[in-house]
Amino acid sequence: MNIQSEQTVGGLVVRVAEPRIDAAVAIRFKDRMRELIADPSQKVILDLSQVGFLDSSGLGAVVAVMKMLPPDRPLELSHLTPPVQKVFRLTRMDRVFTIHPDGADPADAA
Amino acid sequence: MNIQSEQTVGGLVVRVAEPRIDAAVAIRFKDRMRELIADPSQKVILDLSQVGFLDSSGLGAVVAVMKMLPPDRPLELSHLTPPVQKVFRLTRMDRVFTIHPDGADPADAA
Amino acid sequence: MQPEPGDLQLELDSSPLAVRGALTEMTAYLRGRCPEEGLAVVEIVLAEALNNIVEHAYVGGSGRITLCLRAHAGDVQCCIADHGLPMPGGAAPAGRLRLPVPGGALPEGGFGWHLIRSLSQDVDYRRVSGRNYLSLRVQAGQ
Amino acid sequence: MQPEPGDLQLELDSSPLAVRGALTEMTAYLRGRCPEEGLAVVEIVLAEALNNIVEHAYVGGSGRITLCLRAHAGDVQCCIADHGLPMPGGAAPAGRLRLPVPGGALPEGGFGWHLIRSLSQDVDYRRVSGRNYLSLRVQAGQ
Ligand SMILES: Nc1ncnc2c1ncn2[C@@H]1O[C@H](COP(=O)(O)OP(=O)(O)O)[C@@H](O)[C@H]1O
Ligand SMILES: Nc1ncnc2c1ncn2[C@@H]1O[C@H](COP(=O)(O)OP(=O)(O)O)[C@@H](O)[C@H]1O
Repeated sequence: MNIQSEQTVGGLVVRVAEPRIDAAVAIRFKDRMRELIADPSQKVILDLSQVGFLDSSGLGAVVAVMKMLPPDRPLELSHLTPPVQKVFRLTRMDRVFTIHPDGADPADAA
Repeated sequence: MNIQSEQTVGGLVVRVAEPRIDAAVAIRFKDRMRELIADPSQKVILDLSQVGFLDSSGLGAVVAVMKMLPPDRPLELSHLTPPVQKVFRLTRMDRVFTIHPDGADPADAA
Repeated sequence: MQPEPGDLQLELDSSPLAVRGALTEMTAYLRGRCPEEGLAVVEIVLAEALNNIVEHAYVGGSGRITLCLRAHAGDVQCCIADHGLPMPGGAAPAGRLRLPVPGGALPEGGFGWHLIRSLSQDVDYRRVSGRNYLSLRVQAGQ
Repeated sequence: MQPEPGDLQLELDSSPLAVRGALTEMTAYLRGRCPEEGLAVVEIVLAEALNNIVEHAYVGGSGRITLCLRAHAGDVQCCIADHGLPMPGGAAPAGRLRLPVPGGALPEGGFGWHLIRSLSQDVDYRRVSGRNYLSLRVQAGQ
């Protein structure tokens, strides 16, 4: 069942990339949709694998993003490159965020 | 600012596809993130543009999806093809869902 | 309806995928014989009738379904036979819509026969020597 | 620090994008002269010092910044000059980290001078005839 979803300003847009929603796929459709819309208070994982440089303004922005989220919606970080890791460590912000160790893919865990 | 996001079982994965998060982009980064994570109780828009056929099982599944969502998280439908439109109309389910008229892109509206 | 040359005759298993397949063949058969819009109407009516047989007549088991189709002067005459359970009460359901009540739970099923009744004419159901025969007509020509 | 042949000398506008550009040039200049890890340290230190000038010394206006750099025996000596506002209290900030208190709001700023102090040595700030001079050394060689 091919279903794509995209977070937009207007909401979560879920596109059913299938020609039919019929008896043959109804259950799978429901299951996939349940996953996609599950837990509105779910966590946000910020993947920084492509960010090689982060300064104090960038760090402040990441902190600001955490503060935008309600308390039951944690912001977690993954794939920090060494220079970015250093900034988090020196500012002790590595204690404030859950930072996923390299290799582990946080999106795999429910 | 190139930021991609993907809804996964483990959470909303947001990938910053930029080499730097620095003073030059910090504000834009925060603004884009605010959009991406905005309103955990936001609506879900089901884009059915590619679905040319929906039977009563499919219709029942769409109703079931609506019932999975909490009351403050509406399920809206967009881009219904004529055969799908007909099934919604005949079963009066067009009165139960907000159905976006053709041409209007619900994702554009905040 | 006695088979005639030019009719479409199909035999299928009672599975959702077999129903899909039959609908695809039916669509190919009717294409050119009636307009696209009418074709979509036939498809939804047959989908509902066939899926009901899979889900209800052959519930908990499986069996064969036969489908015959004749396009004539804008009408599509359909007949479907199976040897599953009979219709409840010995008659085809009226297909009355349970309208959503404010604050009440929305129905997730029970749309099928409403769609069949809304989109077809001359619905006739018979149970003859342990088999179900359903025939109906779709005005697919307009 | 008197300019010598082989030094990098840059003049830039007080804008975040000009800072980016200067950091890119600086990185190109130092590549080969010190290891990648040291280079990353110089980049963050200079980013903080330069962005502070843009944000604080030239707040509400704009001006020129000059940057000179010398790599020698694993050390990178940097000096930066501007003619914006002086440092508060006439001295370079101590860069003490406001540690997050449980339940308290997290700081979104105030990290810059902590990073500069953590990553550099011999920080010297002077205000001379309306200009700011900052010099510091980064041990980029290890
Ligand atoms: N082919 C059939 N054989 C036996 N029972 C049927 C058949 N079709 C429909 N029914 C009965 O009629 C009811 C209404 O059918 P329908 O309107 O299609 O709704 P649904 O299948 O979603 O329950 C079914 O729940 C079932 O009990
Ligand atoms: N170049 C400068 N000129 C004037 N004031 C400065 C300069 N650099 C820093 N400051 C002052 O020192 C404070 C601390 O700086 P810093 O640690 O970089 O944090 P931030 O810039 O995020 O506030 C600034 O808020 C500002 O008041």
